[in-house]
Amino acid sequence: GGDKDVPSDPKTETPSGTSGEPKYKKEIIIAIADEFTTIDPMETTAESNQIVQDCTHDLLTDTNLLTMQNEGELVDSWEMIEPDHWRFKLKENVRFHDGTILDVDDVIFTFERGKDKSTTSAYISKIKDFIKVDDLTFEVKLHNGDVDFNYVLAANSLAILSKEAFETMPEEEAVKIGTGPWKFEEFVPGDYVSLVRFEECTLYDVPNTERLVFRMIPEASSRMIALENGEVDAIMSPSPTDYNRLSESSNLKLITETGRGQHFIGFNCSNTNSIVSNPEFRKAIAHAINKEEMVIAAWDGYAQVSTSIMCRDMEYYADIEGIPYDPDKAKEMLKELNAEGITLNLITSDASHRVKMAENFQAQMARYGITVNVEFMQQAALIERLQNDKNTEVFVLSWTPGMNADYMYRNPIHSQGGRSFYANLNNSEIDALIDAAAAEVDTTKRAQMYEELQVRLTTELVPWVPIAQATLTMGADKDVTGLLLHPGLVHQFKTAEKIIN
Amino acid sequence: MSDTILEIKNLKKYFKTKRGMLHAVDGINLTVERGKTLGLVGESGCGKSTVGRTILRLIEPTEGEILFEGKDITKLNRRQLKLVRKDMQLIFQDPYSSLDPRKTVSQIISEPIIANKILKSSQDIHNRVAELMSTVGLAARLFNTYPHELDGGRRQRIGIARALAMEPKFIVCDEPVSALDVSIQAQILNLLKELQAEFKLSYIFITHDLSVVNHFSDDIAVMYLGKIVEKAPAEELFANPLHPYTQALLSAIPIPELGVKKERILIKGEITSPINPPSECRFKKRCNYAHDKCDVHPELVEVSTGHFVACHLVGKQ
Amino acid sequence: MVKEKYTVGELKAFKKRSIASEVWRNYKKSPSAMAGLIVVCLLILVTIAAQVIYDYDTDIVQQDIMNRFKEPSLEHPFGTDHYGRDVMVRVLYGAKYSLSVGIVSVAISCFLGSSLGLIAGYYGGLVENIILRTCEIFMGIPSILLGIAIMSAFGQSLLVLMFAIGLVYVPMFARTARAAVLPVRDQEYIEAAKVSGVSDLRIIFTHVLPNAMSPIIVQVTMGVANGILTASSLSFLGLGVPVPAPEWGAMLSSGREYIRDYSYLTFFPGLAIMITVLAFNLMGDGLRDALDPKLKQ
Amino acid sequence: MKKDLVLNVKNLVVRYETEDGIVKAVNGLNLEIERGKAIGLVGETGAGKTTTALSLLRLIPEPPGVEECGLMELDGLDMLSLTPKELEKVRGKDISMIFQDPMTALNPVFTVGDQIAESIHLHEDVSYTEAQRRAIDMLELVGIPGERASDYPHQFSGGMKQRVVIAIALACRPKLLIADEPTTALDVTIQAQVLELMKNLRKKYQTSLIMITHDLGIVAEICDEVAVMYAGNIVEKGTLEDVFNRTKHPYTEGLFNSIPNIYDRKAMLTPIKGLMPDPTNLPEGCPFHPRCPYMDEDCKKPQTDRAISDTHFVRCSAYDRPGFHINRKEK
Amino acid sequence: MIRYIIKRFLMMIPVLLAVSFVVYFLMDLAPGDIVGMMAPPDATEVEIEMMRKEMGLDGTLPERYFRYMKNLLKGDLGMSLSMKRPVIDIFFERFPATLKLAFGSIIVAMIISIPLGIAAATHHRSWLDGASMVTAMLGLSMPSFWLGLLLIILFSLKLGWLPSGGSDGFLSIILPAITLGAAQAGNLTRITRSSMLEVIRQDYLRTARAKGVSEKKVIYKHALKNALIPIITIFGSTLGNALGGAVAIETVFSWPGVGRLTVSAINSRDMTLATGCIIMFTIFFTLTMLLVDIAYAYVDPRIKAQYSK
Ligand SMILES: Nc1ncnc2c1ncn2[C@@H]1O[C@H](COP(=O)(O)OP(=O)(O)OP(=O)(O)O)[C@@H](O)[C@H]1O
Ligand SMILES: Nc1ncnc2c1ncn2[C@@H]1O[C@H](COP(=O)(O)OP(=O)(O)OP(=O)(O)O)[C@@H](O)[C@H]1O
Ligand SMILES: [Mg+2]
Ligand SMILES: [Mg+2]
Repeated sequence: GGDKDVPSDPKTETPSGTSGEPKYKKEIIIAIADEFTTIDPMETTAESNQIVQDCTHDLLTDTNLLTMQNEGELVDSWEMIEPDHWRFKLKENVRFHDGTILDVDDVIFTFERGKDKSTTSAYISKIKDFIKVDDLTFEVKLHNGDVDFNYVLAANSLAILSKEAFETMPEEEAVKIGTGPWKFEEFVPGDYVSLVRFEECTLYDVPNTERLVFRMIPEASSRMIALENGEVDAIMSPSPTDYNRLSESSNLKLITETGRGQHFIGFNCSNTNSIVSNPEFRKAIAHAINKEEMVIAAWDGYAQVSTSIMCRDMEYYADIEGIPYDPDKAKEMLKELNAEGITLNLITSDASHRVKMAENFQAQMARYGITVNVEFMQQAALIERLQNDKNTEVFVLSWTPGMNADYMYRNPIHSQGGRSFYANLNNSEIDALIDAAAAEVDTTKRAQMYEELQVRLTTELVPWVPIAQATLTMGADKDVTGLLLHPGLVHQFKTAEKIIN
Repeated sequence: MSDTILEIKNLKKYFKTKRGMLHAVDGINLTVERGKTLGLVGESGCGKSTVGRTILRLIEPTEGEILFEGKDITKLNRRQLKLVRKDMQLIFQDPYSSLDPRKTVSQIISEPIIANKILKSSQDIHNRVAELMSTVGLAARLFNTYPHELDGGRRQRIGIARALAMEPKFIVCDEPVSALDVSIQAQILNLLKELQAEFKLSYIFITHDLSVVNHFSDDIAVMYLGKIVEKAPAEELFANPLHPYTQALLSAIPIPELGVKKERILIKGEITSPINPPSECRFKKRCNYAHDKCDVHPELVEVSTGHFVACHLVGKQ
Repeated sequence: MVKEKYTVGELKAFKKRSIASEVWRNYKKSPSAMAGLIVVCLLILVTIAAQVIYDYDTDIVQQDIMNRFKEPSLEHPFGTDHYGRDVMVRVLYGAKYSLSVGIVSVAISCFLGSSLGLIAGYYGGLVENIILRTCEIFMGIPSILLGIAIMSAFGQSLLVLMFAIGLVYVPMFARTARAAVLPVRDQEYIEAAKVSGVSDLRIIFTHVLPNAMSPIIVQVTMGVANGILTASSLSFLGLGVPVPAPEWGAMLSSGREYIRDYSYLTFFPGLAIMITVLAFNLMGDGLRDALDPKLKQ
Repeated sequence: MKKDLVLNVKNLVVRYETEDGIVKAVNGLNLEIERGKAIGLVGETGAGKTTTALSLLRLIPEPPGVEECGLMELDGLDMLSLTPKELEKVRGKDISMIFQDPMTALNPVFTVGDQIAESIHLHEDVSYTEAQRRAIDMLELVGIPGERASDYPHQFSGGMKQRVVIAIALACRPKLLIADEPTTALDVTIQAQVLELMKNLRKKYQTSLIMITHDLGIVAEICDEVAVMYAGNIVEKGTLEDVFNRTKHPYTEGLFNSIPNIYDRKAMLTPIKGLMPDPTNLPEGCPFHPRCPYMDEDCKKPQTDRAISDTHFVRCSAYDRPGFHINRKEK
Repeated sequence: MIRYIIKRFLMMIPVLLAVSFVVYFLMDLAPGDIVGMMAPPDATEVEIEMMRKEMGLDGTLPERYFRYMKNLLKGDLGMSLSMKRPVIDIFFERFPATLKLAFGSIIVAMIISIPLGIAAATHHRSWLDGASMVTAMLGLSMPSFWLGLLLIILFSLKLGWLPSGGSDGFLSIILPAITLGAAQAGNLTRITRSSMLEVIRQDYLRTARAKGVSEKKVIYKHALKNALIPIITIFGSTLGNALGGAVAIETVFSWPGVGRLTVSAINSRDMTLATGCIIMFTIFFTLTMLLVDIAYAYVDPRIKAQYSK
């Protein structure tokens, strides 16, 4: 043991002093940007909560971030008997933090609890019948066929809770009980939430780290300074200005992953009072935008320029060419449309990258003689405006779909798809195509359908001009491992650890 | 044949305070003869200024009548009041706070003329101001100065000029000289006397300085805690003070002459609070002659012609 | 006593020395106050000049991504920002926002607040009570939070910002004005005016207001300083003048992410705010001293 | 015969150097006070009475005040050579002062007992409890019940406050007491009480007294000597008899003529014409000459004191003129 | 005195109701609501209505406000819409941090300002006076968040002496307290100076000097106690400002205080939390003012006499 390098901080000493074996830092602190508010998975869908909940609670199925495949987490195997009839088998001997063993009753309890919860009711209402086959096997019958039902179970709010815990403890204690490798320890609001390892964990290896702390530091620069000062071991979303510092530093590293969020400039296609309802105009704008420049302006270059409105890492993504940047063409088209010197009104939220996209869009459009009035508002206000204001013309927004392809289109594009229908495309052909693709069992046919959707939406109808998929980033100490970024934002830190030598 | 310009009947003014009703003026009767001066003396806080202010209806009386040339001004409405006020004016004690520091001498003097639209053209107004300034002995060069550049005597002259601007018949002088030095005080007293003779003015002259009031007034009323305790022609009062308080007051005046050894009557304590005063004689607590009878407040009675006293002791004689 | 007779011509020959010139004479004596005044004048000049010289669309908003993050140099004395825009040009142009927010908001709060304060102070009684209680309620809410709530309620724009800050400081003005009126109300010259037949309204405007003015004037200059600071705080929290307007607080806020490597992005707008606020504060202090001896007389 | 002087001041000059000019408040004033005597210092506003008093305590605020003095001896002690520490020992012990306005002369946040005791504790070698006990004695001496020692000034009326101030001033039995218009702010009846008290206490303590006032009546009542001040100098000084009955200076005459005579209400007042001179711009020579009815060219020359008798002097060059006398009759 | 305190407490009730009214309505005016933010993207209208009801947001504004008021009068601030926990709990979890910061900043402010103000007043018009005033002005004129950023760069980045944020340990409070204290110090210095100048002119100091009290004692015993009176008033509003004004600083220094909580509650349209926090702020502000008044009576017997009547 080179004890000299290691400060005699009790936190860094491992309990067993066996030489030869690697020593692990006892405690890992991760700085998060947003506030953690509750450990109850059914309470919120806020990202910061779900990250912590992912450590303590498990889902029936989950995305394997190494393979990007949907796999069973608590479920050992499943079988689609019919698109509306599925059978699942739970893993054996999965132990909850309170010592009880997972069985189908816990699943029933969890679903029952989630029935009236706004975060979960949408999923649970898909289920017509829940059949307990034995202690570890259950079947579900659905109202409508869903070939991707396994993805539904990966919703973080559907983390399985312990029925016994709810029977023996008060609710606020019982929700802390999960099957994850980490046990909830302490929550100091506004400051930190700490977890300790679950020594009897059967589902995963017992972590080498003893304590995992999520500290809330809202300012990116403060997070970075804290990392550099060694106050924390890893930080979420460092500021793009620090990317270089992180990747070039001798003891820090930058962890990146292309996010599944599609950032785009959207149009209100139904606003017939405005030129934006004309697809030709939208196409012209698509030609006019220099996406590379916008990526620099908004993400300091750390984003992948999108050519299709569909997100890259999704199933059925086809690498289409899209509409290329062509200022001359754009000028020509705009001239034809008599659109020089017009004014557009753009709304977006006050999130930093959106502000920057909007500002850059404004600057770029000025080169074509188009004045863009930008209005920023808080997210809540933006959503309300997008839903209710018929006069909306242009907006900057992003869409982060779940893993399956239907997610990509149904909500924002399908006229009956839900509340995110801000582009108001109202195209029945597209609607039909989305429906057909979702119900198609044949994967090649399905792939074709999704490609057609991509092409038509990206190059013909252009409800959005896709700009980029931002890079998800983390900063961390070089020696910290097990930090997995999730394109869909529920990052996984189950195996975070740091070897010290 | 007496020509009364102002008559006050049973005037009362109570102020509501946190600690109770403050009987500032508690049922007084006074008359002022035309062209004469009524002196009103008393210690600080006994209600002299309150009497003066109520007469001009700067504060509303609680009770009582104020007859000015026969008209009860307590019953007048705003417009009528404005008319009457042209005949009544007020000169204040403090030549500092009674002049607006933001206004020049001419602006101050011309204010009543403009407010009452007595004169219209600025030429006329200036002429009138010039006339008033010379009347009160203010040098022409002060026309455009600000009061804070002037000494107390001149300021008091400005206040007098302002009061004269509306050619009043009657002026309440609320301690017009007590803030001034003796030599200046004498100048102002002389000026007021001259003006009285020239314009046939009637005064109520409020003061706490007995030698001044003696010099200046025809009749003197002595006030104590909201009540008149003695009232008589000046000479009579000084020659023959009857109320124990008046006697004490007179004996307390330091005389700037040697060899006039006089018996000083020292009264105990200080003027008591006028809040919810008991119904006994207001002076009882400090009076050297107090006895059982004094539990009831005595009425003001005429003991000889024009000499009124409110004291059980005197009433008996 | 000899009485001279004066003619009007004679009287007019004596020139009036105005209070303002007196105040100015006192004001001039303080070097710090003069420094404040000069800076404020310069700021106003710069603001006007910047509006004339620079074009909003091309000089202020247009981006030049290739030229981002240029350190301060001769060409760009304050450097360029993350869009390659010249920081100095933006700071100069942005003076307009800070000044106008400061001035307009103070105009709003001064007008509303002083009127309320005057009425409360002059009439007293129930009116005063109601006004004071209302002020108390608004003063109980931390001003920045009230500002945020108003901004959220009415949306983010320059106008709302001015209005929000103006509203937030109304109670302060009301109290200042009332406090200034109280001693004036009891002055004998008010009574003298009443006896002279001057109407209430006229008394308020010709006697009460001019004499209660000094603290209000001081409050106004300090209020401008406060308003600018509050506006920049709100902008910093993302609730002020929306980008791309080069409002200093907003510039600070957007430069904050680059503070490590490009601290000049936050340094210059911050400095600009500081200098402006300092200048107004110095002016306020100078005015206070210059106006004070007059009142003490 | 050498006089037993408790105070001897020669050529006292005090200026206030203000922005509006140099205020010549006191201009070469000489003052001698014999032990046990009470002298009245009379003069109008701005004559420099308070300034003189303060400079005797060496308490002129600097800036703006500038004090120059040829000689200042308090009971033989050279006040000019004392260090600030030594001065603190003298103030309140050997010389003390009562200020004009009792309403503001007491510290509102300390009890009156403490304020009296502080003085005793500072100057006498006693414990604080002892000092407080003696403070209570002092209070009773000035006619205030001892149990009110723990009250605060605002709980007292004006007259009582002035008694407290007197108690503070006399607490250490000073050799010289300066009373700066102690009764101006009080009502006549209260004034009479306070004057009576001062008279008695002075007798009891044998303290010398400088009574500053503008009321000649008060002087007549409690002083042995009078000094009349005008524009920063003493223009006439003498015993009561000297000044009241054998008045010499035109200004003193003017003062007497301005006072309404309580026994003769018909008598016309003859005020001094004009105003006090501007202290930043005093006239040449006799400062009174612009207002003086007897003025001639010589009055514009520097003036010197002129002895009329052993006890009486006047500062007026008119007496150079043969047969000059003022209008006021000697009594 | 007790009666006075009780009276003040009773007077708080209408004030708080009015504050709740103002804030609640302002929040309602704000476009967007929390349901829109929290609902999953594929939620249907029915589900959204369900969420509304679940959160107690159904019904018209007056209905909702009335419901809210009824609970408020019972002393119940309701549940946070976004955190699903009682507002009062959330507030008090965060409040100590804010209080710590506020007091820290006031201590910083007092340590700087009172000696500085006294020095300036006793050396009126000298260079010391000028220098103190310019220092005070600088403190007042610097945007506090900017000062905070500069301090972070210097002390935690360049020198590495102090943590850049967080709230554990004594070290972490130093920078935020200095930042927040600077502006207050500026204000307090000015108040101390002017109040001291006012007192120094008073007659009773002359009386004290004439008694032979040493100059130092005159200033620190006789003058200071009187000068403290206006300083104490300002102390109240300073604490109030510190409570509210810390918002930006809490952000800069990641300080887990209520200011930040309130701002995020407003931004996320969590009406109950925002209103609740502001009400609590107001209560604390009013309580501070009450404490100040009591302290007032303690230093100024005149005021005490007024209260006891
Ligand atoms: N507006 C008012 N409200 C309440 N009390 C008042 C008011 N005006 C006067 N008083 C009280 O009425 C009493 C009489 O006051 P007033 O001013 O008439 O006395 P005064 O004899 O003129 O005294 P001074 O000689 O001090 O001028 C005093 O106790 C005073 O405190
Ligand atoms: N601190 C000061 N600064 C400037 N001038 C002063 C100061 N104190 C007194 N003076 C001026 O000095 C002159 C003498 O003042 P002093 O107070 O001695 O007069 P006084 O005879 O006591 O008058 P009063 O009867 O009004 O008390 C006056 O002109 C006064 O304005
Ligand atoms: Mg009066
Ligand atoms: Mg004096």
